[in-house]
Amino acid sequence: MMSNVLGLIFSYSERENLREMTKTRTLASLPFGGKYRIIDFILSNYVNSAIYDIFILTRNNYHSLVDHLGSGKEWDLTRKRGGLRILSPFSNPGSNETGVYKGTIEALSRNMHSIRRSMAEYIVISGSSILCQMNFQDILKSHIERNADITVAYTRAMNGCNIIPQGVNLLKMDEDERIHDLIINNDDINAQDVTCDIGVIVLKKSLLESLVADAMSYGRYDFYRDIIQRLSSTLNILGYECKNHIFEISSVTGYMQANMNLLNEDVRKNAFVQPIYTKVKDSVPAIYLEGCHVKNSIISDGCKIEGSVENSILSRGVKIGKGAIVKNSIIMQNAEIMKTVILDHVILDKDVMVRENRHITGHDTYPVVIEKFSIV
Amino acid sequence: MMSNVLGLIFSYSERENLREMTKTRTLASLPFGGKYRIIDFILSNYVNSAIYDIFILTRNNYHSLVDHLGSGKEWDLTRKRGGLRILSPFSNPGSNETGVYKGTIEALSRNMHSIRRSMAEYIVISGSSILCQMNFQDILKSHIERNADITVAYTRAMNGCNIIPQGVNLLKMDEDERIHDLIINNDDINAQDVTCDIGVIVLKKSLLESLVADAMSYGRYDFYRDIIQRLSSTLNILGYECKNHIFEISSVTGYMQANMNLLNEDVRKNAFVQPIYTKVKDSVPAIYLEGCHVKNSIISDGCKIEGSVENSILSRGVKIGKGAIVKNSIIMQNAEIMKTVILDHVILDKDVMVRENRHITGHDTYPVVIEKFSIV
Amino acid sequence: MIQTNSKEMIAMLLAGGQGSRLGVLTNNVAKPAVPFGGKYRIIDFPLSNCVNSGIDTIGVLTQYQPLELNAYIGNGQPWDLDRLYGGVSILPPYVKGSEGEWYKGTANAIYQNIHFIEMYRPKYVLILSGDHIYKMNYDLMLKHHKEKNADCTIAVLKVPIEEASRFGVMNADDNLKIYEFEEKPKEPKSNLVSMGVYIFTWDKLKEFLIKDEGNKNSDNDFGKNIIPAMLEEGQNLYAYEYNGYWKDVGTVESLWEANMDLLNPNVPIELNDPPWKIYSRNGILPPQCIGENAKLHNSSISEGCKIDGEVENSIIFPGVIIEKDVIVSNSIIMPSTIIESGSLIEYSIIASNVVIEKNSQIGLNKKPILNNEKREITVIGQELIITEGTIVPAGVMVDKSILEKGA
Amino acid sequence: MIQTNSKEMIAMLLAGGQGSRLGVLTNNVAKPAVPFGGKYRIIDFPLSNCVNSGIDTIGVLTQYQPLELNAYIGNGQPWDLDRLYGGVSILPPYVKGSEGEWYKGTANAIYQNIHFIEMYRPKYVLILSGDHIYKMNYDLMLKHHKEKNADCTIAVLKVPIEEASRFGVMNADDNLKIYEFEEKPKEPKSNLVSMGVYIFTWDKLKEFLIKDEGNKNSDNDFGKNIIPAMLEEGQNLYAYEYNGYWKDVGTVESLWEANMDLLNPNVPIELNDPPWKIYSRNGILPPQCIGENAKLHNSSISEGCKIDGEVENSIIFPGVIIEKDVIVSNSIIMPSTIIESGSLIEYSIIASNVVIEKNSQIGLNKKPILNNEKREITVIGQELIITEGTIVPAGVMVDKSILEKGA
Repeated sequence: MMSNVLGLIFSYSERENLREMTKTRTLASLPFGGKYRIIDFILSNYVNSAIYDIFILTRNNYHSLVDHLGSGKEWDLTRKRGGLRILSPFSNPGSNETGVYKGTIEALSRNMHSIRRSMAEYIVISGSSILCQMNFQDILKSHIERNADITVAYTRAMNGCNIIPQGVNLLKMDEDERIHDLIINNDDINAQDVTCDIGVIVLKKSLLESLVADAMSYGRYDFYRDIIQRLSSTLNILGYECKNHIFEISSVTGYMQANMNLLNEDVRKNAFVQPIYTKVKDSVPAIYLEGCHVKNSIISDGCKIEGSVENSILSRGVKIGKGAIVKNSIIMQNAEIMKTVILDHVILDKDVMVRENRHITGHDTYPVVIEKFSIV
Repeated sequence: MMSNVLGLIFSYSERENLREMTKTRTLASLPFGGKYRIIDFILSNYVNSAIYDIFILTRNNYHSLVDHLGSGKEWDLTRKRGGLRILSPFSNPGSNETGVYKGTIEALSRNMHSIRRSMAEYIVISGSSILCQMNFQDILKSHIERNADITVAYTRAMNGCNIIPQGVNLLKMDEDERIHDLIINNDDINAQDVTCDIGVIVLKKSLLESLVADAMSYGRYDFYRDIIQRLSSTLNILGYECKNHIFEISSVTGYMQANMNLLNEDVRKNAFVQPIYTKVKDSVPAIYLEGCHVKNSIISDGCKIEGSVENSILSRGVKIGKGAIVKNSIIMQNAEIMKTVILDHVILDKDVMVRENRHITGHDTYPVVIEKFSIV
Repeated sequence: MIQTNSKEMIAMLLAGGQGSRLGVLTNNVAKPAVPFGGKYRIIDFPLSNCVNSGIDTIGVLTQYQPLELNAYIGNGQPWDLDRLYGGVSILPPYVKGSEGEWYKGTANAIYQNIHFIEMYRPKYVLILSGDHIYKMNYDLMLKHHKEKNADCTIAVLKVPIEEASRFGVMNADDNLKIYEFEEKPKEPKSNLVSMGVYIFTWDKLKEFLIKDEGNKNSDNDFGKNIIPAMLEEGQNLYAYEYNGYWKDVGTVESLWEANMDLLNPNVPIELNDPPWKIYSRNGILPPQCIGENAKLHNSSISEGCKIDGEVENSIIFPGVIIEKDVIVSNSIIMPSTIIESGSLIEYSIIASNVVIEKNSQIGLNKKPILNNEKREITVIGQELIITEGTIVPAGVMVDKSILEKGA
Repeated sequence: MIQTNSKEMIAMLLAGGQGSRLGVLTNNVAKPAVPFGGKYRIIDFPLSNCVNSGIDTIGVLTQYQPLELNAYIGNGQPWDLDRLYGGVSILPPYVKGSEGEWYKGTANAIYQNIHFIEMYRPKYVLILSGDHIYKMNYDLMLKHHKEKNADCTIAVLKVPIEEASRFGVMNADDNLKIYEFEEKPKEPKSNLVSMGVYIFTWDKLKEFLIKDEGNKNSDNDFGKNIIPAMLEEGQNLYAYEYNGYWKDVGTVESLWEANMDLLNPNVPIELNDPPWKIYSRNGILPPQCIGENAKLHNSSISEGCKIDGEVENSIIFPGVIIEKDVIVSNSIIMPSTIIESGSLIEYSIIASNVVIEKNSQIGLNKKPILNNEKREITVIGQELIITEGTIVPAGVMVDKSILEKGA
């Protein structure tokens, strides 16, 4: 019952390409699934696994994350002991560059002072580019029972992704799930029989401390290449399969696909099998006015719909005017779509306004992204 | 009853010289008066004046401030509406320098996006180098009643400071308290009949927005020189006298003096006439062991005293060994002073350990400062 | 031990009543906890009015079935009332000497909590009840109270004179000073009726509460005893006129009407009002999902719903499932209820956690409907199961599960 | 409506008792709210034990004089119990049908809150009382409960056999399985006594609570009814031995002793224990001030105190003022009390907000003191004023202000 686990979340990814969507925000604060942000899914995994002591490592553009998380109340993480803490990239006062780490290892090293003060025995690390419902107590139990030095969660099928995006780590394991090598995926591939890392790592805090100190002293900065791959023969590094649905979000098409997958009832059930916490906005319920046509869509509180919406995901407070048609699109918070607009395969960022009669059409393989605060 | 005031606190001062004490912390998080930090006195002024919507502007080294304030719960500032928010110096993503503002005006300008979102009508600005119990509703009332554009709080006597330190603004006022000029004090002076600015400014948010935008467009960065002094003939800038005791903390001697003044009962009563909130540490009560001698001192929770303490201020969790003598000193949190140590006119920062038999002596005019984590 | 500043005004919210006119809807919950408006509970309105008016200290007096209400209020966080000093406090009756005493009337409930009120040394006390839907700035009312130098200010509403006899009527002079109060008079002399919102100068109220407690014949009620006693003794009582939307939701019909008012753009109750938000405790639910077969007309739908049928002029609360080939019209479906395929629902209030099995018909009117005739409202109580193919006629109130067809 | 995970174990803390053996100290407050140990209240110990053991859902059952206790617990923030789901809940009696029912006994209090417990779907329920001082990891006890596959586990303490007859004695086999329970037996068969800390498997407890409630002759008490009934029906009851410091502070003498134990380095109760902090609600007070004339020996002094006199072997609570030429020895001075110059205080407990005026003498013993004889404790009740020069002899309990000299 007592928790002796510290959660570490990387709020950014080193390999993402989300165009305008991450221009002024860190990956973890990107809206996802209607009313959520990516961080909500990650944090809820920890809270639902009874891990209440969590650090979030940031690199840059993390203001939107601070805004969204506030004091952490909505995730029940405003605590005297433990709770949520955002580690800003200032930690090393000696450095003259701020906010730019040479790699994950340097990020960990610069924040080691805070990590060391935690009384936790184990650490569960998550990234922000792959989402998946996971019970961290299960992976921890497996880690302890199998006497692993490091446990790395993986997925076999990347369910939900048509292709495996560039930059994903492919793990080579023997039949006992012991990892003996790691390949960084160089092409967007369609392969079937690979095991992909999903960014969740479990290890003892003491081991993390010594591995990071060691790597830093040799000028090695990449956790996967310089620790997992390099030490796979000396340490007992094991894989742990996650069988739940995977949402991979490192490109615009991946982001679009991941959102659209939520329209599938089975995927949705799997994603929401445990509560997903998010910031409470006290919006009013959605209002459907006379003449609206809404089909196969996810709609959030505070929306007001007079037009047609199909195969789309609407965040909070979106207005769709009379005669407007929104198809296969993702509409973020407070966007306003006026009369007789037509949108197809479009991602509208927050607070965008689309004036009457505008038609915007993207394609499955290249959705159009409209930047935050734009007026079209 | 309804608050329409936003508080802005500068957590740093441009003219402080506190040696090692502000090497790894911002001025506002410097320990003061035993168990407090400077920010506690400032924030309590706001909370006691029913102003619950507060931004803290930071420049660098503000991790200790984030640690101390946490979610703001202890100041009752964890709120859905308003509450406490620390503005990290990242606000302007276009800039390549971070954390260095050219002056107060640039600091305000870079954070104007956040300030503008507040629904407040008035702004009360505080600095961190001068502390004083003040009811901000009174100064606000006077501001409105006297139809001021800007109200600047001042003190006549700098009670508690023997001299007026360099860099303090001396205000020139006519008999109606209208400010017509401002001199920046160039020497440490002993003058009697001056009126000194104490860093508290009241004005309308809309006025602040336009003044800052205007000054920035001309490349002017200093609020006092470039707004108050330059515009004193066009705007109605009024003084407001604060008659409470002043603690001026911009040099080591000033800091020492300000702490020692708290040993005076009248000063103490004045300083604590309203509750001063601070972080709760759940320390045990202070324990006085057989053989201790304690005289004229302020002692915080969690101290364990076997030696002698005189005219000193002890923060939480300080241990004083048998036969040790501590005089005229400030001992910060968790310092450990072993047997038969002698300290006189010394400031021990947090977590310092002084081993047996060491003698350290400073002087009134030059107290010795021992850096955080040192072992002597 | 904790040094603190006094509060200018605190609020006391009377939430103890049983609300028997709401029938099966209040079998297991106190009236203030009844769901309203698509995602709210009735108590969200007075609580939100308080915080929006700058009142941060509220005592909620509970007595009847308080468990769900207590759990709903919790630490007050959804209303920003989780304060270190002040915030929201639940005030049940308790044992003082050797035995306990339940609340006898509204005034007695306040009397028993004098000690609580005095902790905050307020100058004024706002008395509210938990069964009205309205948005009101109590701070403006307080200003009026101070300007008039009143001992008690009573918020009043202008109603058509023919309806005034259903209310407590205030007879006031041109200066709004009240000279007479009549409870439900047959021949009302004025169309100013009490909204059940009072501001008292605390010293004065305390004096009258103590006096009233000494009177063995008193019902210890504000309307029946305290206000008349104050008038009799020549205290300064003033009316404060409120012009916005206000509705007592103490009956099934008025609860239904007030919900429907939210869908009517001509009724002046707008909940989407950023500076005057109505706060509520939100369930942790995903956004709503609208299926392939859904048809939606002039309706309000909340989080966690899955809608695949037709919904018209209806208010659908969080977590409701409406399967395909269902038609719901002019109805209120409370949280987590399931309406299975083929069912038809009209002019009904379906309470929370109900299951309406396939092909049922609820509230359908077989009689011809005359012009202007009000349709009778059908009510299904909490957690009931209505078996497949059941027909519940218009105007019925169901308080037991119907597990056999035709039963 | 809120989806959540179930809790493995929740705690129910019985805080309703009047604590009459503490005399004037519990005239206005429930026993768990009595100050203890320089800055705590008794209830801080079970609450802190819970949070330190990883239990984040606690129901506090109150009935007698709960106002101060309720205000002290507040939203639970000082103990990190202000959770969105779980945390600390105050559970007073309430009205269910048409009338309310007070708690009849410890078991009945839990019975009346079955609905509360079931909200969290716990597997185990921990029952605690609010009048013991100890630090205990309930998580280890739960582990023992699970290992033994017990229906009920009772924490026990080894005491000298001659003292066992003051307690409930557990007779257990080598495997710690309890086969007999005797309440205060004249001839104890074992030196294992109950600490009043129980873990029950919830399904089993619920069954016995319902059964017990049906028994008209039952006192509805855990020790008297539930435990014997479970033994009789052959349930698995196990003892769990606890080896640390434990003290029942139900009497004035034991309360004084337990406080003094904190000053004795040979007694194993260390409060300065970072991984097992005792949390408490802190007043907003400045640090203590020690004046020119103070002499301090082996004492514990808290925030907000101003000490200018001599203090020896004493526990001084927050906000106490001790003027010069005062001697306080072997005493407990509770919050915000003032001891004016020239007064002498020995072997006393002075409750909070008392004023001892100049040159008074409290608790001085005029008789010669024999070896090993226990000194009688003098008690001054809350908020009293003891006028200048008053002499209160040893062993007296004062419950009214002494406003005239020699009175």
